[in-house]
Amino acid sequence: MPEIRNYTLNFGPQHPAAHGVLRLVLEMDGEVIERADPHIGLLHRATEKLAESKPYLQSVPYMDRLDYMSMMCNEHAYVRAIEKLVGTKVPVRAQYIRTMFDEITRILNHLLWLGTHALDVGAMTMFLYCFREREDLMDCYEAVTGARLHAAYYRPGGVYRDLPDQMPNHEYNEFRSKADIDRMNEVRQGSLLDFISAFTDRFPGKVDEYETLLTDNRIWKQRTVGIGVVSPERAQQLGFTGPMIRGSGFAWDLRKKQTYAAYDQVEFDIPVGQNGDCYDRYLVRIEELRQSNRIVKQCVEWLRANPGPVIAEDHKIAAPSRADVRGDMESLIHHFKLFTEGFCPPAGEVYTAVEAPKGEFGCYVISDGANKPYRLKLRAPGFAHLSAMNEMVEGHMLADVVAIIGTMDIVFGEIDR
Amino acid sequence: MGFKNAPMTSAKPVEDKAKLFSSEICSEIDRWIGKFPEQWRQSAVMAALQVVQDDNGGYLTQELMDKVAAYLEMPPVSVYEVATFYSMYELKPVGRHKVCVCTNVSCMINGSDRIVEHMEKKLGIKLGETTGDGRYTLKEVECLGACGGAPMFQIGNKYYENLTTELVDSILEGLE
Amino acid sequence: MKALRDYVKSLFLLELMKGLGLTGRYLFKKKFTVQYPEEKAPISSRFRGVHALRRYPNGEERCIACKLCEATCPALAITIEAEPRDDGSRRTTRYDIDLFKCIFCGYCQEACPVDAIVETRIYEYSFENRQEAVLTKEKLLAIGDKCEAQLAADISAQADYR
Amino acid sequence: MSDDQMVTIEVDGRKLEAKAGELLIEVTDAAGINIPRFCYHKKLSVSANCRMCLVEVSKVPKPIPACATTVNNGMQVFTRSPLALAAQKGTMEFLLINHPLDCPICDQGGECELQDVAVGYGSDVSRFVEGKRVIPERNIGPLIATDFTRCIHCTRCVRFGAEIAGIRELGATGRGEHMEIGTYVEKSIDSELSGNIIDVCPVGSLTSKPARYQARAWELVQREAVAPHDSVGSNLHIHLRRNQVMRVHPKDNESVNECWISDRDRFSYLGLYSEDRVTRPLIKTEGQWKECDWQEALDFAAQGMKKARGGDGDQIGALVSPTATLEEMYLTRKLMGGLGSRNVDSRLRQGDFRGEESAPWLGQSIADLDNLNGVLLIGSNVRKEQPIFAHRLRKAAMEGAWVGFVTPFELDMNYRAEQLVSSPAGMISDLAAVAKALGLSGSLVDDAEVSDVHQRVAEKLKTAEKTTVLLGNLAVAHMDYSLLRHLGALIADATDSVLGFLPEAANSVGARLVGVAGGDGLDSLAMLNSPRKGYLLLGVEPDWDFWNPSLARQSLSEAEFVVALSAYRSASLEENADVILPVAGFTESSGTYVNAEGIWQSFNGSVKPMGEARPAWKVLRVLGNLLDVADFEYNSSSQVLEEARDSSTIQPGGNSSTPGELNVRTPAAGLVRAGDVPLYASDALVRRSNPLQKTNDAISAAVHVNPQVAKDGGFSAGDQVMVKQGNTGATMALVIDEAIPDGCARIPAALSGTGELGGQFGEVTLEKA
Repeated sequence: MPEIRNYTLNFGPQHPAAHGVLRLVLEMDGEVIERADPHIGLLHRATEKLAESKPYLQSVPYMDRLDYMSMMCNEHAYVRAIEKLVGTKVPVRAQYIRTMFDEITRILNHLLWLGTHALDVGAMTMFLYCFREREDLMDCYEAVTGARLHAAYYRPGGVYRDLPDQMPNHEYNEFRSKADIDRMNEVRQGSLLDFISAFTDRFPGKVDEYETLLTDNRIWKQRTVGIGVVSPERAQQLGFTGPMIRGSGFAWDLRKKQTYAAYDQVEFDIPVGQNGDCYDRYLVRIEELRQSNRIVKQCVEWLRANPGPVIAEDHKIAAPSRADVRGDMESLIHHFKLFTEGFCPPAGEVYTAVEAPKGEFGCYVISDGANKPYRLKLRAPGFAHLSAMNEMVEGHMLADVVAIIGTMDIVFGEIDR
Repeated sequence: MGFKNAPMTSAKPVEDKAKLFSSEICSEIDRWIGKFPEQWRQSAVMAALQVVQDDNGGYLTQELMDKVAAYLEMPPVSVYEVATFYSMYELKPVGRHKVCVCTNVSCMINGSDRIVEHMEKKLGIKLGETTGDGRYTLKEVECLGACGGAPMFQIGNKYYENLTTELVDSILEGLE
Repeated sequence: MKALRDYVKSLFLLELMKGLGLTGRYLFKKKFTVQYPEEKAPISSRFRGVHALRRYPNGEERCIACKLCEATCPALAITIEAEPRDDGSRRTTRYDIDLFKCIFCGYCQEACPVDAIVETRIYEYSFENRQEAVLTKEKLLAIGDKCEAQLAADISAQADYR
Repeated sequence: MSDDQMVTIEVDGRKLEAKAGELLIEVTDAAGINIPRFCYHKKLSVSANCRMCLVEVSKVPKPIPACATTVNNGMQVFTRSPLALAAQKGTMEFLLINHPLDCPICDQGGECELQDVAVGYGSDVSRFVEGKRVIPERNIGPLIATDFTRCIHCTRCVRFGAEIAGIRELGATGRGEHMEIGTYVEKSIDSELSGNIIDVCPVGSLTSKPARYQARAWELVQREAVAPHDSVGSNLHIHLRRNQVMRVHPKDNESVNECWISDRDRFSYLGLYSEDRVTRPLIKTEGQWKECDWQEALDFAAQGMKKARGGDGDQIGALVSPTATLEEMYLTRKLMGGLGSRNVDSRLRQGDFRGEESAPWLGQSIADLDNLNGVLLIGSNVRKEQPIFAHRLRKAAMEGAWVGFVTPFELDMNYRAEQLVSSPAGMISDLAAVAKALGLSGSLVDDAEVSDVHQRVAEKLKTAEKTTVLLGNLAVAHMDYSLLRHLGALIADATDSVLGFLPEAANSVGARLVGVAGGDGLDSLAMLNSPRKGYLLLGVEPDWDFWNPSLARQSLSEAEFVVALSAYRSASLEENADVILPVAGFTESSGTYVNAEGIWQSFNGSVKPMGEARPAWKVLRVLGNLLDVADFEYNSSSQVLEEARDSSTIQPGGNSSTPGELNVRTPAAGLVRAGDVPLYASDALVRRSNPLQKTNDAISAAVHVNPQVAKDGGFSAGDQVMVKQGNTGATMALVIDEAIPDGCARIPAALSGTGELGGQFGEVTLEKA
């Protein structure tokens, strides 16, 4: 008798379905997974340690690079931690801007998740459609911050600057007719808010299209229904948050449970699943797209009607305006000190969390009264989710591993940090 | 409280002090020095500057201030500090009549601006300037303690109070 | 009844047909892609691309070597050395930006009190060797000279927001 | 109320114990409670003119300045109450009204007290829209850059000048908004301590000129070091950026340098980056210098030493700079010992080696100098030799101490002191006369003529409570040093004074402790007078570092082989050495200095040595290995230090000395040279610091004589004269100076042009050139 042994398979870190640099060591019995051992750390950049050596403000851009699919949400958790430490009041308009961009970020994230997840499972078209909508939203990002991904837009005390009154237009060129370009520029004639408003109007139709392609699709259902089932109890025990726990039927959402920014001022619903499988989590995320769109719409309305400051007036924390820096001594000194030494929050420790698209993104900061954090600890939702990998894939086929990685929506920027 | 080591004296005093000034001036300064304790010779600096300024036609030069410093055994810069601080010391030649107009609060409320404007027009000079013929110098000073008679000015050692433009005209014409 | 309807739907691949119909309709719609590199997507005046050092209209460089950008750079990408110029003014003798380190956060232009260091709209750049990734003062000034009109327009467009 | 009565006060709810009469700000500072301030400085008098330290005190209706308020029992103080905060905020607003928007171009930016306090206590936005005052730039010398537009009139610099430096040159002229800090007349601030006003200035009005615009505070890394020049051993903070020293600041050490350092310690670092630094080993073959690698140079040096030594170790000798570290000195001695030679000396500027002495040291602690009641300094221009000691003595004088000098030329003083000025021979008779006035007798004393002055000096020393007799560099260089020392000891003995020495260099005392000075071999003069076949020079420049430079060059050039360990190349070194091994300079090497008080102060290297230079102890270590000297396996300088400490048998204790023969060598008639070493010519590093060389203290070679001598010789000021000293001679300008006594010509040493002359003291004749 030949000896029967399990086959050990290395999955990733270069595999396209590994979503970054996940290395899974799979122990297989034929095509059935017996054990999955995720190896992490290939994208470790010591963000937490790095933050200990920089003034508070200078770590904001590094937050973008954690979960690089939901940039502003990470920043939000971090600046909220600082604001809580210092006790800064954030202007209402800034709160609405943050709410709006958190939700735009959620749509961006879910669109990317949807496109790649569908691609992993075999649906090519979704990827293209999702990126089409992402492009519009990234234009919003760029118009307001100057960067399509790494925004560095939120600041302790508010946001860097107000929303622009103009959107950049496509330029005329010889490769496309004038009428064509005019048509493309139609939505870009007004302010950023007009552009976003137009997007929110057409987006539900787009979501319908995605659903047409996937929701009833038998291949999609065969690949996702009953795959990676997690019971609500188990989901809580495993520390799941976000769509992962809501997919299991547990209505947990920090935006409602521990409300922040302007979430208590807008109306939205929390979708929950029933079975806790990949398909339910898909449905939850699709509904979240619609709910986020609803929040964005409300924010646009409010922001249109309520101009005002977007960053705290306290220049001990927030940089003064450029015009002031050139004309007044106090402002110049504060500008100088903020950009060199930064500010010193009182000693203490805080934990703040936001409902990032992937779940609870938390920031734990200890201050010893210096201008740098004594310790910064980041709670990345993906880390808890990935920890459940073994449990979720056990007994599934190799092809289901891909579906489960997809449904977890893991991004290594935040897991490895 | 002043400097820890006050009186701050020069390390190497000038030996032949009598040669610095004429005997009248020396004795006048010595009279003032006599009013203070021995080690506080420099307390006479204000009086000494006044004596020397009067003798020099109403203003001080750096050379004179240095001599005062040497006479009182104090560092020259201490004398410069005193001379630049008080408005009664002049560091540039002035006219025969130094008109010191108060523009402080009480006088300003009672119309010192008008008086100043009138005199500037009449004499054709601005505050701080001297007329071409060397007769008048206009000077803006802080409160001279005659608020009861505001607006006022001082010419020489005399106060002129409750000024009006007509009164100013007659006072100025009354001076040679 | 429902079971019958589901069976029919399933038998005739109805949901797949619907999907095919959806994608098929896109065949006849106007395309929404742009033909890069001939055509480029619009860029806002806040765009944070490669850096440039600006000059005053009289040709004098703006940078006064205050080193705020160097201090505030989270990635430590900027290296400045300074000394008094012959006329006694404070000037840099070296101003290097290492683009390998730079994270394009825009803090340098935010910190600059004289709008000397700015980020341009240039996002297409490549190097043939590693040394080229360090932008020296000369290169930065050259970029600034080339883009000055655009930079001045962008900065004035953003003046109300900062 | 007695001074040591304790009172209890309450500050922000905290109970604090304090001495009655103490200032409130002193009490809060000690307790770590921060009160903002600009004009208050712990070492300066209180002026209370910035009004930043306003605090609320119970039962006082208005906020009052903490720096001018003495504590009372039961006083309740609120430093952060609404009233106090409003007062501080208001003060800050006024201070910033006339402050220019200079932060980006101001060197103080980042370490500016005004910025810090504005952020901590001021408003964050200005209400002032009117124009600001501007003051034109003023030049006050090559060391300090000024920008008085930034001044907030705290007057710390004015008070520093008056109280610490003893030069009342800065003042506050004008009134109100027109008040300006300045000298009123255009002139430079000449003080050996002037650099400290950079530190006391809370804003960017006074900044370092050599370091102008070069580095921001946040770029700098701070390391500790010990000053390498005079025997004070001032504690320093070295501020570096990217392996380069950017500036030097004092490190507080109350028992050594308080919070001050001399300009020499502060600005000498610039000499590190001089163009004539040696960065690669150099060997001379057939009269040509060429660069080579370490191996070749070390082999060459070892071979040469071996050959010069021949069979007799006594044929070689080592001359060591007194600024070398203890480790270097110890290894040099051990290396020479291994080669069978006891000829090691660092007393390169001593003019007389008769008699014996223990390790000469200060004889008391540095802080003791503050509390003296009477001081007699013999041959010491202490202000230009050990500026921090001069400051300590001035403090004592300000408290009423009597200070007297026996000096070959009148010294420029910043307080009133008694000066016995006479020619070099006259110095001996002056001292003898004082001794006689004290009732002593002896071979020198008996012939002395006692005048009123001598009586007065004797009287002062005898009656004052705590007195000391100190011998300085000029005494050491005197050709009758042993007599001066003998007489000084007699006087000290008779008046119950402490006999002390003001040693010349950073490690003069250390050299004694490891046997490099005062050992049983030949002394430096003997080594040169009876030339050796081989020499090892450590940090020495033949033209400038010897008592008799022409003799030194003569002997060195005749030697078979000369190894020089040096950080710099200079013409005279290149002429006389056969191999130059580049060694680390100040801040580049670890080491230990023993200061005048006998404190061992070790420090680490802060920056890498320039080029291929290596710390001298490492070079000596390898040289020792190549020459097969036993027990020469050191891996760190601390190993060397330990061994040196263990083997050192001498400890600075009571200064004792035995006189040698008591015959006077100094010619009584004719013109005798008194050669002092100017402040900024003392060692190789200082000589290369450009900014220091541009100050008024950096004099050029000249003959200073009094008007009578000039008249007799038919010279007028500025004439070029030929100075003849023995068989040497040099031409230099003549300066007429009332401060020089008859029979004396002051010709400073260690300057370019004086290397051709003989000993620092000795008979000279002047001729028209």
